[in-house]
Amino acid sequence: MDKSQKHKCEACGKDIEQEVLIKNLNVCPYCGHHEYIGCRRRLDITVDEGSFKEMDSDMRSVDFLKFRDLKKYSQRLEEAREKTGLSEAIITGEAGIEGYGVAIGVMDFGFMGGSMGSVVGEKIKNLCNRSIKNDIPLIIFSSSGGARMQEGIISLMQMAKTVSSVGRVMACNIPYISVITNPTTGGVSASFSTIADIIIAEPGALFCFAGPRVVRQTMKKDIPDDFGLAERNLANGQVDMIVSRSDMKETLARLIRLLRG
Amino acid sequence: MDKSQKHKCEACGKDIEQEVLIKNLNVCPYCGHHEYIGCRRRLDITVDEGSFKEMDSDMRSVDFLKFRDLKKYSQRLEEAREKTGLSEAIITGEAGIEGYGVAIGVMDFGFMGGSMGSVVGEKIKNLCNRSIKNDIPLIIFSSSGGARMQEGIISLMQMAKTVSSVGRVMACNIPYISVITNPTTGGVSASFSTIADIIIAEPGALFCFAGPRVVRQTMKKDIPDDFGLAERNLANGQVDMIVSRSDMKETLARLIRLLRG
Amino acid sequence: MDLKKIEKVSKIYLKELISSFAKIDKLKKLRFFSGIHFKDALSQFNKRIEKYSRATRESNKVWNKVELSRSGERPQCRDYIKGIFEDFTELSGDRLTGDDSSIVAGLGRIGGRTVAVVGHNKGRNTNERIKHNFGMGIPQGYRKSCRIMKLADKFGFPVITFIDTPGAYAGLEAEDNGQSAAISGSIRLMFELNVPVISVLIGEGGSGGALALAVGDEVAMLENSTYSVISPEACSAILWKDSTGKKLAARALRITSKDLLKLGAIERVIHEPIGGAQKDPGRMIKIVKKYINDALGRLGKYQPEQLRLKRAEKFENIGFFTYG
Amino acid sequence: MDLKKIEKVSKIYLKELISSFAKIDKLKKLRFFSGIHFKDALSQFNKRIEKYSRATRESNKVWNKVELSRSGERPQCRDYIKGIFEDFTELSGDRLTGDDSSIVAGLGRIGGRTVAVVGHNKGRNTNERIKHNFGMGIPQGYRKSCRIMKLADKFGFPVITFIDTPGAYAGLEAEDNGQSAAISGSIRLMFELNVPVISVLIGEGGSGGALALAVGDEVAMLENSTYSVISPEACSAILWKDSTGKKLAARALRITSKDLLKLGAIERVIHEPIGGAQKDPGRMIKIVKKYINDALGRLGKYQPEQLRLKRAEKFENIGFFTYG
Ligand SMILES: [Zn+2]
Ligand SMILES: [Zn+2]
Repeated sequence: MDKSQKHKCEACGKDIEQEVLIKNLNVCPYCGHHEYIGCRRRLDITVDEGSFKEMDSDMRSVDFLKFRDLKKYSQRLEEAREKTGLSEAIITGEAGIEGYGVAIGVMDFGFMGGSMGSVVGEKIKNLCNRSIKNDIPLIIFSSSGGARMQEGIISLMQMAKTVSSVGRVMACNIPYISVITNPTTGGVSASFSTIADIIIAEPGALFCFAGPRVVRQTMKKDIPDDFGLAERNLANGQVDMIVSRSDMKETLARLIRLLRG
Repeated sequence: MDKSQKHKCEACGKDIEQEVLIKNLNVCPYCGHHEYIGCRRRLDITVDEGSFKEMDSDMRSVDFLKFRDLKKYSQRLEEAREKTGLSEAIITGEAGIEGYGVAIGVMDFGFMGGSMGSVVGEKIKNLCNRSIKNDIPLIIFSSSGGARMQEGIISLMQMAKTVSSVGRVMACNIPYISVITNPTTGGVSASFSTIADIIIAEPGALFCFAGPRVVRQTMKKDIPDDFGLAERNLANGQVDMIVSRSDMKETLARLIRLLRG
Repeated sequence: MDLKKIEKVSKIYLKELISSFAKIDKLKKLRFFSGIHFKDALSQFNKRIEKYSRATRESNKVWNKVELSRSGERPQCRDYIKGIFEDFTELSGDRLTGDDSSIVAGLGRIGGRTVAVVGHNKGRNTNERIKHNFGMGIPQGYRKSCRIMKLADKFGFPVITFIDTPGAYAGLEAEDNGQSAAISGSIRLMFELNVPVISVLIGEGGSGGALALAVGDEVAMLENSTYSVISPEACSAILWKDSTGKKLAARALRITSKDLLKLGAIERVIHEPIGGAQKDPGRMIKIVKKYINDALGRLGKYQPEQLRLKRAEKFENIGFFTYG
Repeated sequence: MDLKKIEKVSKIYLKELISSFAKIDKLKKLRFFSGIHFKDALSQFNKRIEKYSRATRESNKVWNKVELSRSGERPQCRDYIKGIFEDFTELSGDRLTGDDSSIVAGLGRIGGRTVAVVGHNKGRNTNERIKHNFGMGIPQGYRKSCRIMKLADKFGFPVITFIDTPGAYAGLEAEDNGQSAAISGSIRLMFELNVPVISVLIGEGGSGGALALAVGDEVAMLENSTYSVISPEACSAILWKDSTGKKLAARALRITSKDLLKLGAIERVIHEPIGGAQKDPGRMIKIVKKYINDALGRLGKYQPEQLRLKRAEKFENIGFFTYG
């Protein structure tokens, strides 16, 4: 990557030097727009250096329905793996945040729109079990278009599965913090991401069940510009706080300190 | 009372023969308007004949603050007793409803606007204790303008007191049914009457925290005609059902049968 | 080439066929093209037609089920309630901000015991459908359902749910009132219930709005009901970039009762009278009543703790994946 | 007659005095009227003036407290939070339909332990006051408070509440969203908490909106705070049929910290710096901090079950009545 390369902000359109953008955690220095970052980058800026120990890194989706739309599911998976260098739409593991041990999961919208299929569900379940086993807080960064259609009803069931799993963590009085990043919708917004002790959203993140296009279609009229945005969700009582990327790590550490009594 | 005497319906203005009105449980046969009825009458039409055994019939309010506005509290109490023949704004006891034993309380708006002071609070507490002791469902018909100002802060505390008492009944998994009759507002609507397993309202009953006059004043604009009415509360999710006076007994019996498993 | 078969192929496949046919045509014109290769290509092409026409045939069959599952003629939630439970008493409101008429909730009796009943009701004629918002739940509905389920839990009443919804309502107000949290909250609550939970899909089981009421110890589907992560129409619009793929999507998603039973996503298929529930609603209702009675018997032998544990285990074990 | 004294008598009493003076005047004119009787009447009349002027004097004093308790100069909830708790982190929203900025809620640390903090915040200048809706809570606020208290209960954090409100907001939307149930729900929840609950009235304690946050194991009032079942203004309008009775109402209602302590409605009066909290906010906050720390110590020795039982007993024992 050429560090002097210019990058156009998606929100304000201003040119940002690549170096500045990266230093600024991919947040536009002019308008504060929080850009997409992949899950590896997210981990880098969130957990203590070198502390992340990945779980289930070799878990793979299978095309058990032989689902084929314009492409085969297996082909879409292959392409997503190649494009992102990830094995699935979530990466999970143990890590430290300012020294506190946590069970952390980070979704990646870049992998098939962060869609939740069997692997995302199972990885979250295993992460929850780890959280319970080691009595460490659970943190999940969500970023997803919803359930993975290519796994049919089984992807819908991951909603129930993940809710049950994080529910078990919460029943043990282990803190669970859900972080909403852009976008979090559908089957993910309507499952594990919305039943946490604390729900944090990144500024400007889209966070809704039905997306703006669908809602516009249903309503047959215009919807507000801030539809589904984190800020509107704050006013609507759906999130505890909006925390900018630069404050996220400190905030998580403080919340863990508080919730651990 | 002259049975052939005419009575003008407060709602539709039509003349109703006294005899018809009484047969119709003081519900206007033309428009269905549910008129005020006193607590003795309410008991008569609600519980099995002769089954009511009153509790705390000799409990009396005392003017412990020496409260005097344009009249002395003690004088207001005296007048209310004379006017209604009641000792206080609630009558409590045990009774049968279609054979089911219940602990029942009925408020009377005629007694100082059904206001809740120490006696109302204490009677409800004792009623709750009876409900728990005898393991019989609790039913309270509310009708009140709120807390009794003449007992100052102590009347506010009756809100906490009654909530605690009915809360204990509910914690024993004994059914508690609250019946809202016209009007139920202020300290009564914001305490024991709204935390029941089932909340029933009579048609047209005013049921709100702040009354329409106060709300109009605060808002400095007109408010809907159906402000605070039972029907609006049904749409707003605050009551389980609206039950006309003629169906009340049967409904209570059915609910007890259902809630008793 | 069997043109008759081509006629039976779905439009979307046709595009592909035409493009590969164009390729064969080109091949024919190539100088170095040998007859044998051409024959191979043509046979492959014919196989493709065969495959596509089979897929189309199957898609049409599945689509019939979709239409049947959505049919207004089928018995609806209120019909089952009326036919199955005595003393049914509807309870309204979430005690928070509203009541949702697309979801019915209340208490009733079956086999001499009280149960809580919650279900989507679509409504039959236009007026009814509008009144019930076509069975599309809003947060107030899921929260009402939660309230009644909590009541049931407190008093130890089993919970029966009937699912029949195109999905949760996709409206601005619904979103502003926390549609996501309402659905996840309902799912979560159902895992916490200490009483038997029986869920019956009676018509259309649409996405999260259906799942919100379907976290049962036993989840049963009527033979001709469907249950899907997304409506075939929406799935087609996204994946096939074209609404004409809806029938293919319906097939690909595996949304029939038979498919779901095979996949282990449900416990049971309830057979319908010949031709479907709408042919003999009375009998259909009796069959469902018997199923519920039987299921209550089966689940009655478990302790609350066991029920919760088995329910969690069941759903947490759903998923297909591999390692490496 | 002491006219100077009459001047000091509240308007409402004056009406009565004038009418009885008119009577005396009549008596004077009566033929059979003896001087002795007249002197009796006059002395009674003078006694009445004495009584009324004392009542007026007291009313004025109480009214000063009312005004002081409402003064924007006094430290407010956010000031106490800032001065008392480390790591305070505000949490928003009821996770249902909204957030109420008139009620602040969050987690913080005091004495090395985490507590949940909930309180009304009125705001100081006009902008702030409008933003905080003058400290008048709406259902979303009480429900947010409940959510945070449940969180505290789950994790075993004591709950600290600061009360400073004219009362719950009397608006159409608030009523439509279930103001009554929100308040009763908050009261009920506070009885169910398994953790120590400390409530501090820091300014105005208005009616049900105040009580909703004031179901504490210890309820303390700052010396110059008030706590009342109804605002003196509203009470006057209802009982005196006249707004000029507000000072008399303030006295009659017994709303000062001293009165409430005597009546057994609160546990403790926290003394303020001379002249009131506003004279030395920093010291006031320190005093409250010490009180909270001490109270946490006192309550820390009870088991959850004991706390609940004692809390219920305390409130259920409040009331004055007799038999026969
Ligand atoms: Zn920008
Ligand atoms: Zn009439």
